[in-house]
Formats: sequence, C-alpha cells, structure tokens
Amino acid sequence: MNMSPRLKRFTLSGQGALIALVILCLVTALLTHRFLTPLNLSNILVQSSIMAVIAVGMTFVIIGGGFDLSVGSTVALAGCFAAMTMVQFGLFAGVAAGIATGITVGLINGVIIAYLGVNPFITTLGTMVLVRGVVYLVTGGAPVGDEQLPAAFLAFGSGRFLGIHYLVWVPAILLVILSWIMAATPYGRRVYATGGNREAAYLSGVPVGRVIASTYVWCGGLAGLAGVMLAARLQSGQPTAGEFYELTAIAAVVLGGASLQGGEGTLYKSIIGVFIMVVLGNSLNLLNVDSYWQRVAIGVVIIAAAATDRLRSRH
Amino acid sequence: MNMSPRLKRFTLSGQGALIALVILCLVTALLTHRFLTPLNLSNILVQSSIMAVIAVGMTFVIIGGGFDLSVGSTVALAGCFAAMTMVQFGLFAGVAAGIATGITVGLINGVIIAYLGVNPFITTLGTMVLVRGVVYLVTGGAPVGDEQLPAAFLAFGSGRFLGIHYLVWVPAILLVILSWIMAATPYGRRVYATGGNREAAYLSGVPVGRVIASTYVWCGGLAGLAGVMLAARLQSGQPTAGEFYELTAIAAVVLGGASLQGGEGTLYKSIIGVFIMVVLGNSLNLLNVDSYWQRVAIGVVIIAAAATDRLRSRH
Amino acid sequence: QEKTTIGVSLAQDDNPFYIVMLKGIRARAAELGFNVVTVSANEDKVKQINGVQDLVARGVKGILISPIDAVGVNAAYDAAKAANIPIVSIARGATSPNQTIHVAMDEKQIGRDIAEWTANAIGDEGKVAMLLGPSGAPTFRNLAEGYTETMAKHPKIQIAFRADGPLTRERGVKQAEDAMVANPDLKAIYCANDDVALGAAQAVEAAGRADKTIVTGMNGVPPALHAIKDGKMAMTVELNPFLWGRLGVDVLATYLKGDKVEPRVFIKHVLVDKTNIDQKLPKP
Amino acid sequence: MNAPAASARGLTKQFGPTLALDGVDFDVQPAEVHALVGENGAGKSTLVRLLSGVHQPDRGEIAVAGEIRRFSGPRDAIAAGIVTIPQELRLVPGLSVAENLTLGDPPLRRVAGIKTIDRAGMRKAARDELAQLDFAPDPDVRVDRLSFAERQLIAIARALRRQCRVLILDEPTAALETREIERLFAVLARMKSQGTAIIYVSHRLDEVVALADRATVLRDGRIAAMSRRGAFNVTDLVAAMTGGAAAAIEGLSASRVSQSPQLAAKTALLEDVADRPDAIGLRSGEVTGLAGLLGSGASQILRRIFGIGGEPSQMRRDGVARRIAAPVDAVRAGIGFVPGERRLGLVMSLAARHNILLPSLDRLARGRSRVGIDRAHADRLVAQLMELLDIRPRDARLPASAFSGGNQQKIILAKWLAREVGVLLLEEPTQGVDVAAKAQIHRLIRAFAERGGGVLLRCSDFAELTHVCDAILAVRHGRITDSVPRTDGFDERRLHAAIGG
Ligand SMILES: Nc1ncnc2c1ncn2[C@@H]1O[C@H](COP(=O)(O)OP(=O)(O)OP(=O)(O)O)[C@@H](O)[C@H]1O
Ligand SMILES: Nc1ncnc2c1ncn2[C@@H]1O[C@H](COP(=O)(O)OP(=O)(O)OP(=O)(O)O)[C@@H](O)[C@H]1O
Ligand SMILES: [Mg+2]
Ligand SMILES: [Mg+2]
Repeated sequence: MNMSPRLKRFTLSGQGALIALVILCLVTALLTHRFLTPLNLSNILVQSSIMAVIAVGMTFVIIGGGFDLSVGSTVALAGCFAAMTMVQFGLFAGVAAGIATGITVGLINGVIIAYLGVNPFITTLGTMVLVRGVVYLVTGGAPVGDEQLPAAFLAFGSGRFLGIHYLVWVPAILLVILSWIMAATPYGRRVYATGGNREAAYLSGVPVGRVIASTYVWCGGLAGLAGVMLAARLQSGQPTAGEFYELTAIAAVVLGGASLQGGEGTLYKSIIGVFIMVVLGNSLNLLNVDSYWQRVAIGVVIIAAAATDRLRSRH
Repeated sequence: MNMSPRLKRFTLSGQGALIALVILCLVTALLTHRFLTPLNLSNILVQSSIMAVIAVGMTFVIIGGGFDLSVGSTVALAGCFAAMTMVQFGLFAGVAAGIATGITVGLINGVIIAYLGVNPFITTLGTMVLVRGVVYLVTGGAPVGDEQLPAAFLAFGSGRFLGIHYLVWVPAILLVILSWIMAATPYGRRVYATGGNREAAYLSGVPVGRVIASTYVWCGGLAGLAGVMLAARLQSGQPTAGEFYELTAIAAVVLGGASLQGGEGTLYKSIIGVFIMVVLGNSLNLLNVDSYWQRVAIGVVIIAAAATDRLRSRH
Repeated sequence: QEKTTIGVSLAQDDNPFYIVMLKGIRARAAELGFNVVTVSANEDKVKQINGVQDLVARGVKGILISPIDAVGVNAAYDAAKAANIPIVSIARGATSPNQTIHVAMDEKQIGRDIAEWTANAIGDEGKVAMLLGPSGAPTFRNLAEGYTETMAKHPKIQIAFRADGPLTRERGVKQAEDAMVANPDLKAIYCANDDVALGAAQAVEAAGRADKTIVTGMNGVPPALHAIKDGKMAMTVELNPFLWGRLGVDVLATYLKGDKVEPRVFIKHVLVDKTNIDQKLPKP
Repeated sequence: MNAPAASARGLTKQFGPTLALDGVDFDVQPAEVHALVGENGAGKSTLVRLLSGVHQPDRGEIAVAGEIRRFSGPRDAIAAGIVTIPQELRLVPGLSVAENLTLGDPPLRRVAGIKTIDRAGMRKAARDELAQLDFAPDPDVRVDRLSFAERQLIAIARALRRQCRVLILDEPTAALETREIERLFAVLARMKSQGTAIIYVSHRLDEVVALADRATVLRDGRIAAMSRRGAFNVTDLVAAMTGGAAAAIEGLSASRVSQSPQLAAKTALLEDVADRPDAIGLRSGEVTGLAGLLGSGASQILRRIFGIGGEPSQMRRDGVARRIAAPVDAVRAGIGFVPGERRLGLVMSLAARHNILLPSLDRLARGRSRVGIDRAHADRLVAQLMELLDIRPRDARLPASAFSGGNQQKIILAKWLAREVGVLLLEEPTQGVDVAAKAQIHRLIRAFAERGGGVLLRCSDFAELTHVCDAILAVRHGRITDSVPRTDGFDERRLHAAIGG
C-alpha cells in the first residue's frame, strides 16, 4: 500500500473511464458498421439520458460519503405521480409533482441518515422497498396515464431540438450548471470536504449534517426528474420502472472514478461511466451476442474498465 | 458529531438488533396466536438457515472492510453445479463441487480486489452479473437435477435431527466454530485489524492483501454451501435462485451492528439481523398484510430496527 | 360457523396479468363466501415456499398457487400435503406429485400459434426478433420453444435477434431500438408479454417503421388491446386472467365439496388481432 | 567498527514533481543512537519509510548487518529486524489497547494444536510495556477512547516490544509530556546498552544533543552535515539545517518575543458564563497557556469551549452570551481550533488550497459573483498565507496528503488565519514543525495577540509554554488548580506543584 493513494490517483490516473469508453467504442465500431450510424448514436444518447440524470444525483451523494439505493423506486414513484397529476392538472403540475416526489424521498433519506445517524445502506434500502410499495399502492400495480398524457409531454419524450432529443438536453444542461456548483461554490467545496473527512470538516465549522442531507435531496430530486423523463419516454407512468437503476447508477459513478469512501468524484466522469454501461449493452445487442454470454461480457468489461483506472495509477 | 463516535457505540448500543427482534416478535405474537406455534417457529428457523450461512460469510467481508454483491449468483451457480455433479458422481462429490464453486468465485473476487486494487463494489457487481451468465450457460436456464437427486440429499433438505431440521444445524455449528476463529485466532484479529485500519495493520506487518482476499474466499465458500442447502430445499439446482440475496445479506449484517467502514461486526449479531428480516416477512404473511403494504412495512421496520441501535447510542 | 379461508400465492404481484387474475379470484371467492388470504413471491422461489408455509401455519382450507418454477417450489406442495391441504396450481404448474390440480394454459401451443400467425402475417419470409421473458422463467421458455420450433419449419424466416430481460415496457423500447439498428429489414418482433410489446411498438413507431415491422404480444391486457385497435400492435393472445382466476376458485371449491376433478384443467386462449379486436375491447 | 546494523547507499526517491531524497548515504551502528534532523520537507520521513519498507527507493540500496536487502513491504523490514514508529500514528480504533499493542505478533498458545491468541499473555505484555513508560490504562479499553498523547504512547510501546536490530522513531515526542519523554529516553538507553541501533528523528534539537551519538542533517533531500557527539550543538544543527540562514535562528533565544504593551487596557474577549472548576477567561492581546500532565483534561477544556466536549458550552464573547453547541457556532463566534491530531485538521484528499479556505468559504462567497467563490481573492489569500508560513512545496494544488508532517501542521494554522478569527484555541500547534518554523509560528501567535486576538494554548512542551505565554493555567483532573502570571519568567516550581508533576 501507499502513503497517499489518493495523490497518485490525482496526478496519474483520472481518465481511466474515458480510455475504457474509447476502447469499447473502437472495438464495437470495428466489429459492426452499424454502431456509428446516426440512428444508433442518437439511440445511445437517448438511452443514456435518463441514467445520466440519476448518476449525476448519485455522484452528489457519493462525494458526500454516502450511498443511495432508493433511486430506482423513486424514479418509478415520481413517474407515476407525474403521470397521474398531469392527467388531472396538466403538464407543469405533473412535472412539478414528479420532481417534488423525488425531493421528498431524498429529504426523508437525508434526515434519517444525517440526523438520526442511521447507516445509508440500510436507510436507502428501506426507502427503496418502502417507496416501491407506495408505487404499487397508488397505481394498483398497473401503468398509469396511458393514452391520456398531454401531447406536449409525449413530444418532450420523443421530440428533438436542434436535432438532439429533448431528453438529451436535460442532462447536458444539468451537467454544466451542477459542475459549476460543485467546483466554484462554497456549497460544492463543503460537499467534497464533508465526504473526504467528515470529522475535519465538522471541526472547520462546516454544517456536515445539512450538507449530507442536502446531497440526498439532490439525488432524490434528480431521480424524480429522471422519473418524469422516463414517463415521457414510455408515454405512461410505469410502476415497475427503475428496477436495478440504483446498481447501474452507482456502478457508473464508481467507474467515473468516484470513491465510495467519499470526497472524490466528478460529475462529467460519472456520465462517462453511464456511457460505458449503455454502449456496452448496445454493442452486445448490435453484435447479437447471446443474452447469457452478454452477462458474462458485461461482468468482464465493467471489471476491466475499473481496472484500467487502477492499473494506470500503478506506475 | 463526536470525537469518538465508536466509543459511544461500544459502550451503549451493542444489542440494538436483539431489542428490535424481540419487539418484532412480541408485537406479532400479540397480533396472532399462530406466530408462536411450534410449526411456525420451526418454519422460521428453516427459512432463516440459508440466509444465515450467507450472512456469516458476508460478515467476514464486511469486517475486513469490503462488500460482496456476488453471493446471490454464487448461490445459484453452486446449487446448479452441485446438482449436476451429484446426478453424475453422487452426494459427496456434488456437495464438494458446490462449495468449491463458491470458493473459486470468492478467490476471483479476492484477488481482483486485494491485489489489483479494484473497488469491491464494481468487482463484485461484475462477478454478480458474470456468474449469473455462467449459470444460464451451463444450465440453459432450466432447473437441473429434478427427480434425479439422491434421496439422502432430499432428506437433508427436509429431514430433522433431534427435532431440528438439518438445514438449521448447519449455520448453528458454523456459528460456533467461526465465532471462535474470529475471536481467538490470530487470523480473526488480523481481519478486524485490517478492516479497522488497513494502513496500521500493514505497517505492523499484517499481510493485508492475503487477509482481505481470504475474507472473500470465506464469503464465496459459504455462499457455495448455502447454494447446496438451497438446492436440497428446492430439490433441484435453480439457475434463477438467489436474486437479491446480496442486499438481504448485507442488510442483515448491518442490522447486526457491523460497520461498512470495516473493522466492526459480530457473527451472531448478523444472524440476529437475518432473523429480523425473516420474522418480519413471516409475521406480515401471518397477519395477511396485503403484499403492497408488506413492502411499506418492511421498509419502515428495517429502518426502525437500524435506528434502535443509533437512538440507544445517543445518550 | 366460520367462513372457509383459501390461501393464494401468485408468482408476482406487480404484473398486470396476475393483478387481474387476483381480482378474478377475489370476485369468485366473494360470491362463494370464501375468505382470501394472499402471500407474495415476486419470482423468488424461497419467498414463495415460505409464503405457502405461512399459509399452512395459518390453517387455510385450500391453496391456489401460481408456482414460480415447475420444480423449485415443490417444498411448498409438500408442506400443503403434510397438512392435508389441497393445493391447486393456476397458470404455471409444478411437477410435484402433491399438486392436487393444475388449471393450466398450454404454453408451447400458444408459442406455436403466435409463430404461425406471424409467419402468415409477414408473407412467410424475412427476419424476426425475439424479446424473451426473464431467463429461466419456464412459462416464457416454453412459449419461446413453441415459437422457435414452429419458425424452424419456415425456411425463409430467420430469427435474427434474441434478448431476454425483465417484463418492462422500457426494456421493450430499448431492445427494439437496438434490434432495428442491427437489422434494418426486420419484419416482426415477438414479445414475451404485452408490456414488452407496448414498448417495442412504441420504438417501431418512433423509428417510422409502423408499416414495415409488426409487433406481437401476449396476455391481452387492456392497453395492448387498445394498441391493436390503433394498429400499433399486430396481435396478442388473450388469456383473460380474470376468468382464469374465477376458474381456479371454482375448481378448488368443487374439490373441497369432495367432487371429482380432472388433474389438469386447461383454460382456452384466443389470438386477438384487428379482425376480432372489436369484440374483445372492454366496453366503455 | 564492524558492519553497520543498517546502512543505505545512494538512496533516491521522487514523488511526482518533488525529489524527496537525492542520493543519500546513511548508516547506523549497533548500540548507537543516530539522530536525523532537518527542516520540514527535508526528507527525513521519506528516508525512514524507505528503511522500513513502506516505499521502495527509485535508486540506491539498503543493507542490514552488511547484506543487501530489498524490502517489498514493512513485513520484510520487520523480518529483517527493522522496527519503526511512524510519524503519523497508526492504531486500529476498534481494537483494545492490548490488541493494538500486540498487533502483528500477538502472544499465542496452542489449543488442540491450533495457534490461538493468549489473551492473558496479551494483557500482561501490554501492561509490562506501558509500565516502562509509566502509563497504566485498562488494556481492554478501545484505543479510540484514549487521548492523542495516550495513543502515541501505545504506538511507541508497540514498537519497543518487538525484538529488533534497528529501532526507528519518527518524531515520537511530538505531543508528549516531559515525564513521558524522560521515560522513553530511559527505555532507549537500555535498548542501546543491549546493542540495538536507534534512528531518532526529531525537531526538538535539545533532545537530539542530549541523546544522539551521531547526528545527520538533511536538507532538500541531501545530506547537509554529519557529526559525532560533542562535535555539535543546537546552533550548529540549525545552521546546517537552514544553510546558515541567520533569519531562521534569531527568535530562538529564550528571550521572549516582544512583550505586548498596554496590559492594563485588555478587555475580556472570551469567558465562561458559569463559574466552574475549569472556567476560562481570555483577554484580547493575551496568550494563555494550559499546562497539564497526560490525561489531565487540558485538551478537554479546548474541546469544551469549541463545542465538542460533550455538552454545549455557554461562553461570553465580547460580552455577548453565546451557546456553543457545535464548531459551527464557535466559528461564527470567531473562534478557531487547531486540534492536536493532524487527521482532525485536514481533509487529506483535498488540495492544500481548499483545506486552507474551508472555514472561510461563506466569506469568500461574498465576492463579485455573490454565489460563486471569488477565485482571485481566494488565490491571493492562499498565496499570502503559504508565503507567511513558508509552507513547502509552494503548490496549493497538491493534496494535503502530499505535504510533509510539519507542513501539514502549518496548513492547519493557515485555515484559521485565513478566517481572521478573534480567538485561537491551539493544541500542540508546533508539533512536528522545524525550529525555524516553530519560531515563526510563535511570532505569528504573538502578532495575532497584539492585533487584539486572544489565544488559548495547550502545549505539552513546558519550555514552549513559558516562551510564548502571558499567563499559564495549571490543569489537573479536569479542573484549573492555579493561574500563574508572567513576572519576567514563570515560577516553574509553583506550576509543577499545581499540575501535580
Ligand atoms: N506521499 C507523498 N507524495 C508526494 N510528495 C511527498 C510524499 N511524501 C513526501 N512528499 C514530499 O517529499 C518531501 C519530503 O517529505 P518528508 O515527509 O520526508 O519530509 P520530512 O523531513 O519528514 O518533513 P517533516 O519534518 O515535516 O516530517 C516533501 O517535499 C514532501 O512534500
Ligand atoms: N474523545 C474522547 N472520548 C473519551 N475520553 C477521552 C476522549 N479524549 C480524551 N479522553 C480521556 O479524557 C482524559 C483527558 O483527555 P485530554 O486529551 O484532555 O488529556 P490531555 O490533558 O490533553 O492530555 P493529552 O496530552 O494526553 O491529550 C484522558 O484520560 C483521555 O483518556
Ligand atoms: Mg516527517
Ligand atoms: Mg491533549
């Protein structure tokens, strides 16, 4: 081991995820000419957009030294609430309801974790199950809003602006704004400090409780937004949506170089992590790899991707 | 926050999980007289046995400062291999094959994590997916060994010794032996030391790499054994078995007071954690709680159970 | 004198198909004056066994079960047998000798029928994609086997794409998108159930291939029926889970009365396409 | 003389941009105490880490008892008989005193042929070792219950316990009481007489002069000087360390940094509302010292005032009553705290820059951009402070973990100077900093007071207390037993009596 592994990471690696992604794309492009077609590339962007929004929120929590398993259920609940509200009170009420739902879940997680001091894993596992239960209770387990959602909303789910899907603009814009917040505002620095060494941050007068709680609110709120986006894409609120999102999101963030010990992570790198996951699935489908072998390949590739980061940081 | 949070945990909490379990049982017993019937109690023991074996292994990894998401898939793979081998070469070969499978997976995890330094979350998420793929490849997705498993094996899955199911004896005996190893042998203390402060252990000459790798081998091997037990209970090797086991196991261990930062955890408390999860499901079924409400209840209760631990440790 | 209580353990509680089936069960039970006690399993075999054990412990008079696996949950049947409680499989069946009755659908046959219908609809030639069910779930394995073996009899039809996954609309969209990129000349998409099909249909429409690629589903849930009406989906198979649930209760009731019942009772399935959609649409 | 117990030839170690060691030759003979001194960042700990197998040299070789060795990790070094007390404490918080003390080689006994831990033996070993240092905690208490200095004793005892050919101590006395230091020296003397070779790294040059048979001076990763007992005194060492820069040496003289004037006009700055056995009253322009033996509760007083002592503290700040329940309140009240433990003062993964700015973030936000941090202003501030405290390397973008121990200590101080607090609570503020830097920090403390600030200084080095303070409070069992004012110098006997030394 090493006196300052962090330092080395800091100076040497950093771009492991990007490298892994590039290699992945090159290999796929060589194996099938369909990969680089405009249609497929735009598919990849759309398929990544929703997970990207979630991963950004997850990055907040992970930088703050936490963990959120409840995002998947939150996506479902927010999507269904949004759809139900929209049918009744129109587009904006619906969107607001979806995001508010996410913020509420995040707030609950945050308060329990930061102020009751309950372990993040247990807390968010609990809300993950609990929220899923609520989804089924409010929807009776059946999709909501089919055929009844406002046209404008459906357009948001499939339409484009400047040739790029609306769904893709969302994470793009978020990335710019939130990256600035993390890098250039006191709040952002406090999140890094709290995650890096909670005790030291506390002793420097950082209100660690509020900071930690806030990261879960971000994560919940963004999951809520993602739920709305998903509802738009699926033209309905789907109670079963978002299963396993939590693992994919966390994997993406960690692939992006964040440390589950907290204090490290970069928003845009997390999104690169998302691309790795999505492109992987996409290329395996394009190559028509048998779905059992797909699992083997996925397992190998994400470990390899994570390893690139480490191996580069060896010398 | 506090200069020595550990101190408080140490002196004040400790038995939070047990308290939560007792409360849970009392409430259920008051609500339905069927809870305390011999039949139901023996059901609970059997229902807990397999998860208990997994949770014990998971405790090793978590004390060592790690994390293992691959146990669920390992259970499935071990069960199927065991069944296939058993049909061909008989009972013992089958059991051995199952456990060996688990050890192999654990070894792979351990080496990648301890020596390549890849993050445990990514690594075991990768092997979780990968191993599941292998299960489907070797079984073609169909259950293996129906009707062909040795009678002795089926008996092991359902029979009793001294009125207690064989399946229950397994974790009971393991608990005694492994608790002793953790408490009394140099190896056990090394695991705690490595998890508690890897650098300190390293600087005092503890072979941290080997120690960490070994915890994953334990976890894998026990997951393998659990897979064999499950195959006996399901009278076949089931490729889809073990999904979500990883989360349940980790939840149980954390409920048992272990810290995901590593260095803390107690085997018997992890098993109390397992009982909390199982009794919870059992009581909700006995009380005929609607399955959607069950999710809500489960979420609330596990958070509450974890909170008991913290709240007691407040004053 | 106390009401008869029957226990119900379905494979999932978050799948519209089983949700409707449970409605049917409750409805019929109410008519017969039975209590219904449910336990959930959500595709977890151990959870289903535990659930049935809990039902037995609860002392129900009879059990309706939709076993997650043909073998995996035999322990549940053993538990019921041990307590002399009749246990009737509904929809999915089990190999257990202790299974009292199986109210079944003929999965392989349904697969064959979908395949024949598709072959005929695409002019007996071209590429088709299969969006399968969750790997390892036997119902969907049997459906797929029936479908595949029939397509094998059509030399000019090629299965160009196979992928499994959860039964969600989202996955239908994603995999259909990829399938159409991989095979621009795709003629038909087989979907393991209606949720996946609705997703696939949406992707097809978004890709502007509504007239070139047809989508088939299975189960006959209302949104799918509407999609067929609107020409977004080509066909689905109506199993009418509601009637199925009622039938299950009736079978159990007859048995509890002590009357003789065949060990396998089939529910009939109907292919629904634009020719017969209008009778099938739920009356507004 | 026969083969040296351990020797190094041409050792070179590079860390990214910084060349920490550059072709260093070094050796230590059996039954010899070889001191290693040098400014902060000179390369002492790096040399120690190479000798103890923590880092591997880029170039050069290490020999033990004449034969060349390659250490792939501390295990190899320990196996070769080289045992080290690292500069940064390394204990396992969750384990007991006894377990930590025997970490690595616990006493064993065979149960049914299986090696098992001999708990009784473990406790005994712990008691015996600690007894040598005149420290007797409960061997079964978890180490995270102990105070910093107490934990340092555990770390020392752990090393002393190992049978070794070479014992390396990297600033072992940084936070120790004179009494413990004397004990330690006694033990070292005994080990030396038994033939153990000892490498001793310290900034307390008087210790070095008293203890060392040889002293090697490192400067910028190179050997600057090497001389034998008797051939060097404190001034020589300082000259060699600093390359004779007189600037650094001045201010070391016992004569105290400028008396602050208008003693009369001093106003109450911070005081306890309630009168309690450990009540504190700080006046602007004054540096108040806290003297106490190990475990006296002196640090506890600082913690209490800062809002981390368990119960919230009720203080009057500039006459206004304030309830301080957490550091946030303290910082708002213009109070800064330098904890005795570096790991509590720094976020190692963050750049030095961000560590320095951490307490001041809210103020910086009031820049032109309102929400965002005023970068230009922040950069200027950081640059000034790194200059003022001579923090090296002068690269604010390096993570705190990349700085040497002493420089890390300076970064922690910089945090509160950046915040411009009115009251400083300092616990061992000069631990691990070199003589020049120590003098510089003393000057800063005085300057801070003269600008109207108040300082409460908990420091285990008596000389240092008497050097900087206007008044010293004696602490014993958590209560203040005496308050000794400066009347040109302190009545040391009175102080010792009061702390019960
Ligand atoms: N892990 C590391 N990464 C990068 N630079 C390092 C690392 N460790 C030490 N350095 C640099 O190497 C040089 C020597 O550091 P070292 O810790 O040996 O100094 P030192 O003599 O022990 O100082 P001090 O007396 O303050 O402990 C310093 O410039 C330091 O910044
Ligand atoms: N965070 C803590 N939790 C519990 N007990 C503590 C804590 N810190 C210190 N103590 C105990 O309280 C007593 C006083 O600790 P404190 O650190 O104030 O002593 P001190 O006078 O500063 O001596 P030292 O120089 O060892 O720090 C010590 O015996 C120590 O064991
Ligand atoms: Mg040093
Ligand atoms: Mg102290």
